[in-house]
Amino acid sequence: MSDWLGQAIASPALALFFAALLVAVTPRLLHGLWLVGVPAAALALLFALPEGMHGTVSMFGHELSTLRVDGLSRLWGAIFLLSAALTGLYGLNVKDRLQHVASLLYAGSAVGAVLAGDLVTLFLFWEGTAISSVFLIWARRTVRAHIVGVRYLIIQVISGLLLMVGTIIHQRATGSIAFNTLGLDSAGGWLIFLSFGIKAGFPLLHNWIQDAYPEATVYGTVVLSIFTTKLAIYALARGFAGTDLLIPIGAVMTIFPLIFALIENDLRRVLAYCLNNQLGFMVVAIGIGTPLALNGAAAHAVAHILYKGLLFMTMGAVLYRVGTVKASQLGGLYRSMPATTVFCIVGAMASSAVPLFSAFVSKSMIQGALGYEHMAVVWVVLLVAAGLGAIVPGIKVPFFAFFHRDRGYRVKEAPFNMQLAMGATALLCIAVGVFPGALYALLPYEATYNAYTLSHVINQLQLLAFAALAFVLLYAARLFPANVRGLNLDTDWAYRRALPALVERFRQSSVSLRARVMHVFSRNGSRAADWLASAFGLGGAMARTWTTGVMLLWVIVLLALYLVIYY
Amino acid sequence: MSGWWLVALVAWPALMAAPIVACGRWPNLRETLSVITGLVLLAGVILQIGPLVDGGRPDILLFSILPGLDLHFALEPLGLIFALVAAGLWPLTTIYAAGYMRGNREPDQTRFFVCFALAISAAIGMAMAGNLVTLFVFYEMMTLVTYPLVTHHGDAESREGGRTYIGLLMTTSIGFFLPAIVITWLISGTTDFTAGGILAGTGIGSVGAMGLYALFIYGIGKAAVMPVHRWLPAAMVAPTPVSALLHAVAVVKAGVFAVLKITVYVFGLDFAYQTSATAPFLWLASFTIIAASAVAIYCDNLKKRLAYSTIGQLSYIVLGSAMASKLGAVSGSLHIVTHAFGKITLFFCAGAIYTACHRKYVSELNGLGRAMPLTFTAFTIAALSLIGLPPMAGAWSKWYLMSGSAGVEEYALLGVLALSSLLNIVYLLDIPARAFFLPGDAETPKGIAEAPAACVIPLCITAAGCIALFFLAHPIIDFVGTALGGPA
Amino acid sequence: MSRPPVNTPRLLSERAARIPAAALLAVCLMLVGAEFAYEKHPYFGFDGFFGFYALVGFATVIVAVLLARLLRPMIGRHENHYGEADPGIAELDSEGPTDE
Amino acid sequence: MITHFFNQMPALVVVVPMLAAPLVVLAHRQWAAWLIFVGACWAIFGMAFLLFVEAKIAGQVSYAVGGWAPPFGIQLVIDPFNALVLLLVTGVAALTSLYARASIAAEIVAERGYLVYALLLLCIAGLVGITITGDAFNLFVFLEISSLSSYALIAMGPKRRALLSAFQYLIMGTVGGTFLLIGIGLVFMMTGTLNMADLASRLPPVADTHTVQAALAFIVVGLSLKAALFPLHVWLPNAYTYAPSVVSAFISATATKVAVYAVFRFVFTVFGVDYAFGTLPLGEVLLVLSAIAMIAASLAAIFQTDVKRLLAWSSIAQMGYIVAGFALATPDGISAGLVHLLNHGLIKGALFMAVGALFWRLRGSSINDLAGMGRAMPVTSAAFVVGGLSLIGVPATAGFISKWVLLSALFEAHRYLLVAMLLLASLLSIIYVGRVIEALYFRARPDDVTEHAHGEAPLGMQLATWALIAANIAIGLHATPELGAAQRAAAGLMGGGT
Repeated sequence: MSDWLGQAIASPALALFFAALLVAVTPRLLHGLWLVGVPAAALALLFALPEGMHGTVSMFGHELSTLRVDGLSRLWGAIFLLSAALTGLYGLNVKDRLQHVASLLYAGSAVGAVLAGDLVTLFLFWEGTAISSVFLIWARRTVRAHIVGVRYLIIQVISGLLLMVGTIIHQRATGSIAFNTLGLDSAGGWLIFLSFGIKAGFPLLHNWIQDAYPEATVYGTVVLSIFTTKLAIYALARGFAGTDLLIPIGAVMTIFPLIFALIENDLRRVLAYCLNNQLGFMVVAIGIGTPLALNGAAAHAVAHILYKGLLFMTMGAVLYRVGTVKASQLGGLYRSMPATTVFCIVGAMASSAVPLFSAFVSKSMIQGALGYEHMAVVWVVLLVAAGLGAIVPGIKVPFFAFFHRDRGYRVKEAPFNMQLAMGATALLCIAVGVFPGALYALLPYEATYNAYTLSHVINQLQLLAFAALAFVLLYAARLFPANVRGLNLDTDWAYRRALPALVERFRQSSVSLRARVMHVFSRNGSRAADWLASAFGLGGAMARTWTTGVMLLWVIVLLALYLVIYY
Repeated sequence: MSGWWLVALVAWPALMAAPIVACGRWPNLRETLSVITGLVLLAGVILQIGPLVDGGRPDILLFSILPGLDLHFALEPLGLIFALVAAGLWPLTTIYAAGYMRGNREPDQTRFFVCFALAISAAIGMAMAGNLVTLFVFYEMMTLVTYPLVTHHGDAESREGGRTYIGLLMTTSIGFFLPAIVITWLISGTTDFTAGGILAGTGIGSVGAMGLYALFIYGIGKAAVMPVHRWLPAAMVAPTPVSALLHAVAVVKAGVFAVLKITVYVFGLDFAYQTSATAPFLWLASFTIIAASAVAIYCDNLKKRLAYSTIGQLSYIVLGSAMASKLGAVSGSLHIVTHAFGKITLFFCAGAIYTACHRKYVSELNGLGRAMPLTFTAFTIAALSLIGLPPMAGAWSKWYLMSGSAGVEEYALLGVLALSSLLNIVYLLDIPARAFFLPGDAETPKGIAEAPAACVIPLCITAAGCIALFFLAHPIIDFVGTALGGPA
Repeated sequence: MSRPPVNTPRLLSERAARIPAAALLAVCLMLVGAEFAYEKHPYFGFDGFFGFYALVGFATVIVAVLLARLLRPMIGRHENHYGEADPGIAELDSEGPTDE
Repeated sequence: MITHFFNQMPALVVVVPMLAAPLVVLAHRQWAAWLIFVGACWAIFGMAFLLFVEAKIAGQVSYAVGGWAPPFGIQLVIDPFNALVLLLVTGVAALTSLYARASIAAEIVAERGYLVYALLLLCIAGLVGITITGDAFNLFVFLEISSLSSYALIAMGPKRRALLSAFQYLIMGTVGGTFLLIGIGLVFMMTGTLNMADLASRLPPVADTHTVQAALAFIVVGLSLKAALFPLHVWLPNAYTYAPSVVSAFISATATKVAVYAVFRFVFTVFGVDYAFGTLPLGEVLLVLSAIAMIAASLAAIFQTDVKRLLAWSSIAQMGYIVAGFALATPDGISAGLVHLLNHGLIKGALFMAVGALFWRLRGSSINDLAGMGRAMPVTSAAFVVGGLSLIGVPATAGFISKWVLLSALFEAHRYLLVAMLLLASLLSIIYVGRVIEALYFRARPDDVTEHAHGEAPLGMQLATWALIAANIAIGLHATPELGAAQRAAAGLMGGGT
């Protein structure tokens, strides 16, 4: 029994890849089994695996450990597999086989990366997530999605290349490819850090998230929101736990995306900004590096995957039924989509860390860890971010989508499988909030924490209620930013506008330089050709049939030359 | 005795050219004969693997052209790998060519298959060349026998392309390659490929070695290091199976194989590294990699885009050679294999698309993915392999090239290779993405379907090869690495 | 999907909306009142001041929203600013309804 | 009997063609004339081969004409150097004899056909004589025999311009002959002997005199004219272009080569290396002229519209290669020059024969006439392609061997500028050969001529052409014997002895 469990073949990732193959070749009727059943089975497999390094494969003189099971990887693997099952359920009604294949490959790659015991294996799966996920964007089948997809893939591959280069340099420096604490002591470490940072949405490197996620398909966005960024968080937790630099980086991440989210019109993009802000909490926690903080990061990742997935699911349902998720076009949907409305509110409350909902039990661990380490400034920053998080997405998303002004859409409720998936996810959001003990039991490190102290509950409620109050006042005073069609510039301007312009400029100048050089060449070349033709051509001086006299002249000249030289 | 095997392998396809001519009137027979010739050749080459892995080095001096200059065949691992690639992909190309040539009703098919056979004979001859002169003989033979293939259509356009093709290749080979060989012979007294090189200890200085290496690289125009790359896009006037043969298997690989072989067995890695004879080509190859990719992005003609992609990819191998390290040489030889599989798949796809719907511009491919799923899936796989993404074979060659760059402490090369990957995404992966996900244009005629099976099956096989090699790259690395001394 | 006239009144101006608003106000007052009723566990000290969390929540939102209002004219652009909109997709071209 | 025959062979090589000529005139009938021609040519070829072997074994074969011992009588000498040239001349002659019948039948009025055979035989006799004679004055006599017969042969060309070309050639040839005679006269005046070996031993004491220096100048210029060394080449393009095909083929392969042989026979054997190249800067002058010849003549060839003329210009360039090799005056250089002398004979012979075959079919040799002939005459066209490749110097052909040994010699002598020139000239040759090949294969036949311009040339023409092509390839693959012979010859020349 346990013989094969230690082999690379027993990887849950492979199970998902196999499911992808099955989806590709079997009739639609069976897809539910593969999309939901296989991730669930893989989850069981993950827990059947004993802790330790498994699946050792010897390749190119490296010992690759394709299957490392410990607390951290098991938790991440578990939540990835769980959400793979949930999204599989959510996407059951999608007819496009390709999206299912891509999402299973994507989930499999993410699980594989989480279970990777060494940097080479990590790199392979890391690139796997990039390649498979881009199809979820392209599957939107619009010109814009095509462009966005290419852009997204390039950024993902940059991250992969940085990881590859970093690994190579790291290996040369240390002789090891083990994926453990890496640190920033070497160039290799820095490159890997940057690689993780891109996928984790570090400030200035973040914009691919907001660029790509809202352009994917209904189903694709939900899947995308789960894996890539949380994989990066896992990698940071594994490789850079306790790196001080992460604390300021994370702190910035918690605030600035929310400002953008406030004035963003596309609600899925609003969610993408908020996703970025939540990553900030986890990054800060990893930067602190204490067992409590790391547990907090892990717990928050779990909670975050669930509620953010739920929110994206509801917005997906809206997009599916209404055809748009632009706040400026929406309103009053609670009449036609009541269940979705409820699920969205649950998601929003979970996201805002309302007590009894999931984020409350996880986010407060991070806040608590900061407090214990006496990091006052960052603590305040995170508190501010938590307050603001109650508005976006907490209020902004459900309010403008489902209430606000009725735009008169009378659409059907979301399809049944979507409702089922949303319901299950919502239930989980609440369950985690109500019974945090189950989650805490799974956390990788030894640290006890209790979220439900009286003062904590009251303080949190104060924060949220007064934030909501401020919103109501601002809204009534018509000071809350109106939902206007348009887009907001972000760092993507650098590579969507500045870089192409620069490249075009360079191209123009090199084209004209080339033309000028060619002109000089062709002019002088044709002059030379003319000269050659006149000298050697048929009537040319050299090739013409000389008269006998001229020939004799040459004979004389040559003879004279010889004689002169000899004398 | 085993040396005669090499002669037999080189001669076999050339000898079979005669029966192929004789069967010109019966196309089925002619093509069956071609494929059988290819399979027999492949079997013969495969039989060499065992002895070589056991450390055997078959060797035969056939006769001397001039005193000290022999027609000398010898097989070593680099050559075996090139021979395997050429012999392995040739039967597939033949099958594909049969489908393509018939599908497009091309004229002069017999001449085509004969030249094909001669070209592969030249490729095997190069692979098994035991000295520079033998290499040169077959190098020139390949240029000449592929010329009728390039100019197959015989119109003004192909005449112009053929002129550039043969003009540039002959100019460089006679103007630079030949003098380089003569110089090598004069200073070292031999042109035999020798482990550890033959130039060390001849008293040639650093500058001299650098100059000689430059003569070699620019003399081997088939390696297409800028600015002697122009022949490659010019040769795109050829029918697509020719492009596949030229740009994936025989011609271009012969060029970079020669570069690799000269670096390893004429200069010797240690000597090249100590004199930094190869160092300038780290940067010249890098320039070629980036510049070719940049040009490719702006090419709307699919085959031209692939041609520029080839130019860039070839310089990967030149780069590997120029590292003058074992890792560099190993990665270069691995890339010969992986690029061959990737690029031949892409050309097969381009030809299949042309056969199915006569489109040759990238901008015309929108929406074709639904009609030709196999072709475009294969295209995707090959494109990913060339970009260097797992789980495709190209990932390993890129990995090893990067390791090699780090090994010689040229970290800027890592950036070059990385940038090249990104540019590859833009100009290669963009194509299947369009085909699969963008709506087709209004005038897309209904009823477009996959090309004939003879076209589609080979490209599926080579695409599968791109994936299989990801898992099988390991033996190649070990094999070449061991041959160069010690573990890779 | 059907779309009646778009000029339906804003939700908050309806009577129904006043009830939750009032409830929220009541909750807020209760929570301030609770300040006297429980034992605080401040990490630093300043977080133990009266109404600290309420103040932070309220002020944060006000300041952030005002900041965002300032930011919008600077970075707001037309929807097809980058020229990547799909040709022939009417949804982006038509002037849809907006607030205000 | 057999020994007697062997002993007389050096004389027979000259005598057989010379006697066959009047026989041909007597026979008069075309086929009989041809049969005699073939017999004579193959006979001397066979003898030349035997002599070559004999010279290789013995080092040198000497024959005193009429039993008069040298230095008083005329001596025929076959050493490793001229044995090779002899082999070339007689070999090409033998193949020409196969080629001649159809070609002459097509190009020459039937009644005058026998004259061509007779003149060719005289020309052969003259060339053979130049090659093997050991007597300076005798060399002049044979030169005149070969020259006079070639003037007549060229004049028999099918076009009217042939007469003018022959006349111009006659004037130039006569001037050259006169110069040679003056030179020989001067030497005789100083030494009192005409035997080359004797001259070599008697010249050194009087070498510093202006008379001897002038003699060298006259002899070199006179023979250079015959060898068409730049800038004394101008008679050559017209002569080759307007001569009958068989004459072009034979003369291009042999006449200039023999003249070059004669130049260096005098320079090395009579005057000696040290004198000509050490005391006097003959080497530098020749190197400069040969370099100019390579480039200028190749450029001129590129612009030609007539294939025969194009090949003629190419010959002038190739003479530059040969002279460059000899003028290095190193063992490597001389053997390289000699190798190319032989190889170029084979290459040009093959190419002119191929063009002659095309001419046989087309009655024209302009590039435009050749359009599309690749399909109409595939075998002949293929021969031209292979010959062209050999001219370019593609490996596995004789041209490659030439290029290799020349490059080696030039590198060894540190003549890097000449290396560059040689390579440049090779590249130019790609262009002019390429132009013809493109015309053959990539241009359509003009519509009006398709009906009669199909079908291969007669077997004899093809056989001769392909025999030369085969020789090209054989040498290209295995040139060791040829180079060995050339090296022996070079060693002999450098040693100064005959």
